[in-house]
Amino acid sequence: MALDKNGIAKRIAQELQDGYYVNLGIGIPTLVANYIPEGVDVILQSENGLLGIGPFPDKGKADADLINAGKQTVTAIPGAAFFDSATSFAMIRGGHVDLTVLGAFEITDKGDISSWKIPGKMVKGMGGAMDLVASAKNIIVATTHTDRAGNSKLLKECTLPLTGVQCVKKVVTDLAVIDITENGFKLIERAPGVSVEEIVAKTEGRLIVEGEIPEMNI
Amino acid sequence: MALDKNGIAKRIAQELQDGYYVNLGIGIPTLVANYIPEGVDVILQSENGLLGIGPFPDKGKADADLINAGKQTVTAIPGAAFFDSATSFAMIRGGHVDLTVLGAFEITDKGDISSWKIPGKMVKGMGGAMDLVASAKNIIVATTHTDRAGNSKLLKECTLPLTGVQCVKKVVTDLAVIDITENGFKLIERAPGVSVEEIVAKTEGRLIVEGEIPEMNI
Amino acid sequence: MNKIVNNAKEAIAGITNNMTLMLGGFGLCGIPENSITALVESDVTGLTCISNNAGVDDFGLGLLLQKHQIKKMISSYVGENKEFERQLLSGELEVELNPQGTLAERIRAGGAGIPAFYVPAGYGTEVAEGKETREYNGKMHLLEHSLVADFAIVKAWKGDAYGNLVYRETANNFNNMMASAGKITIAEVEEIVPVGTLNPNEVHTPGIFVQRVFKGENLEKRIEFVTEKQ
Amino acid sequence: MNKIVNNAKEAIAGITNNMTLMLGGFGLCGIPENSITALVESDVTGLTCISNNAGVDDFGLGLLLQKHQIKKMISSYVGENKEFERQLLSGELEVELNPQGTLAERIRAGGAGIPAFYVPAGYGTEVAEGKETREYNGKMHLLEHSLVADFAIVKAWKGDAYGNLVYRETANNFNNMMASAGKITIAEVEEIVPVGTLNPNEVHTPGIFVQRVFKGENLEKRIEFVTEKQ
Repeated sequence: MALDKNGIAKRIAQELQDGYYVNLGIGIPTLVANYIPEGVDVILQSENGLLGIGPFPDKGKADADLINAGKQTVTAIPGAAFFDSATSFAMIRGGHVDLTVLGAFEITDKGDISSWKIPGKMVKGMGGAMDLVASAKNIIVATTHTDRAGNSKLLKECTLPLTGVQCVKKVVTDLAVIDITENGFKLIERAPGVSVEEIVAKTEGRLIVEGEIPEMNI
Repeated sequence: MALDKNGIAKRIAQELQDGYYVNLGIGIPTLVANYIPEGVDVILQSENGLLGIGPFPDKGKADADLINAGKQTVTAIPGAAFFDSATSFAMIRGGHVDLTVLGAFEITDKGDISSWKIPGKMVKGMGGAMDLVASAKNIIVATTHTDRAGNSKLLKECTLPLTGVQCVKKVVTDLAVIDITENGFKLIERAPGVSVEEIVAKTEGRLIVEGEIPEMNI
Repeated sequence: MNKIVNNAKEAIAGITNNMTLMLGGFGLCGIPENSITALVESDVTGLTCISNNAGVDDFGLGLLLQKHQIKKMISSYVGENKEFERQLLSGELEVELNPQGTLAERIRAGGAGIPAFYVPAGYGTEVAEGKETREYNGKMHLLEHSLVADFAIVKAWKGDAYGNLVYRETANNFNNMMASAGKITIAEVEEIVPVGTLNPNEVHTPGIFVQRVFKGENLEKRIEFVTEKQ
Repeated sequence: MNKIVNNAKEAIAGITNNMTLMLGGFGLCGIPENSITALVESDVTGLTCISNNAGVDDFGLGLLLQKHQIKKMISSYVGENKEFERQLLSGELEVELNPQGTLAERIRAGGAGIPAFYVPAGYGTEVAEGKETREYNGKMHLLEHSLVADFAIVKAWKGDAYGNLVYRETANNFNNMMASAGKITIAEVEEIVPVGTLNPNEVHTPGIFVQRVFKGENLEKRIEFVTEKQ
């Protein structure tokens, strides 16, 4: 059965390693924070100037000066630090963030990503997404495998304006965990009860399937 | 009579305007701080990371963490700020410092300056001098008019390695106040009792002398 | 040295039509509220505004958009604003979108006297159109240019008469860099403190970058998305 | 997350011959004393040291020079050191002198992922030799490149187990930028404080830049020129 948003987040959380500094994008990526494995100590970076995002504030305790990159009120953990946007992107551009998780409209088998603009329809801007994908050492995309109309989001070429080229390393969808290799997408795991055939059918880009594909353990 | 170091500093202090941020180099320029005119409020910048240099500390109060760019122990005025070297040179390079006063080995009638290296003899390095001369809005050089051997330091061309080109705006020496114009040095004032003839004789670069040259009022 | 002025109206004196302004803030967090209100009341028009975001329809820069005072925006994210989207799609408003880190660095560079620098963000995308590219460390980079403004308007938590500023939490964001990149920088602060009371080790923006300081009155500090524990 | 190690010897583990190091400090102010002693004791050699200054003959980097552990210095001012001058004039030591602001910015750029940038400092001088030039705003600029190091060794006042650092007065200088530009950054601190005690608004170097923290023991904090009121 296809995973829901929380299932995708839970699987991505397994990629976290102790000591990681992690930037979580808006949407499904934000949910990853709810599933950080026991014993794994990670610090969350928010590109608007916070290292050490804490949980949402208690009722009535929201602070207008303390928000995340999605403009939601948050808290700061003990040991947090605040800084300006130039310093924040020095962290990102300088490769100091260990893992970036973000959403996407489309991903290609070369690791290209489209995530910020639907011409004539949505003109919100790229925010920090282009900086993140251009500089992160390790980028995981969290997305549904297909769009609402059932079209694959894992393509040969992006049809929408690009956010970055050849940067995504791994995709976790509601159906599968897929690595991006020199030879295209490579199926690593499938969602519980989802068949390899379904994944193949719903992946438009080149997809390598080698040997037995295990189910995710979530 | 030729001015001594303090005289030169005193004359330069007359160039300070209320509200100026000023960077004073090592040597004679440092002495300028002792002659800031009454009612003129200036803030001194030190390129090692201090805005608001105060007087030398009281006896026994020297603090190893609080030095100026000449590595002398200083104090910080109320309202001072400390910062790192990148921020310090952002102030300098970004044109936020109103006036820079520094010493020189040689100056040309085009505003070129040599101040940091005597080949085969002195290899201390340029420190912040090249950054300062390349970016200051207003640079005054404090120097003796001639070297110890009596050779002019106000030249057509520098003989020593350059610190910067076409940057010096004014020179205050033990003999004269000289502006640097498109047509070369221009004599503005002479030290009390010093003749125009002496200044002309001791200036190798092009020197414009127009009309009556007043004595400095110090 | 006293940089304190009485109010927002005095602070924005000299801002005239067709000038370029920088305005601090991320979303509605850390925006100079009183200054924006004064700009709305001033009827100044034809502005180029450099600001990470464009406010919401009825708050922040949205107020200037509604009165058509802005000719061009240089931003990274302009969602959450229907009037903005309408003016953009109709061609009334010119918009230059920058990757957020590139925008932040262009502003820092403007304040720091660095006219241009290379970054990897945007290579291979429409952001790269018309830009010089160069390979460094096996990766393609774009040459980006600095930004400066006629006036930078920032919001700080505390400020003194010398212009020293301290920000609170994530309300720093673009304010610190912008303070350095205005020919004239205006700081709207929540509290004016006597000179000498800010710890010099803890000043975020040294006063050399700031020309005018005033106390913001009746700050709303609106929250865009109040999110609390369930 | 605990980045605290026991002492300087543990902190410098992994520094091997011919590596590039950054060492914080301006003159003798804000230098990592224990770390330098540990390097002297380690007998590591062939080092390239990026440091604004080179210490004095018997303190700071002068100690590494005396033992000929340094192959090359990248600095802005190296006066006050006779052994340095001797090695330089004899050709034993390679020296690259940078304008101080350019050096500071090259280090910041290294930490911030900016491979190259333009500055006016040094145009028309021997510093410009072999460098690309370009005119911006009617003024010639040089293209300068970023610096990174295998290890950056900085000195801070307070630090915590997450690597957050606070500097004191002018002992910040090059330390803050260098902390961001080391593949591994070691912070020698005067005081280790419990996580959560540093005010997050007042952290100078956020912990993400720092990999190891240790408490410097018996710091001499030597003053180069004690100057007092007459």
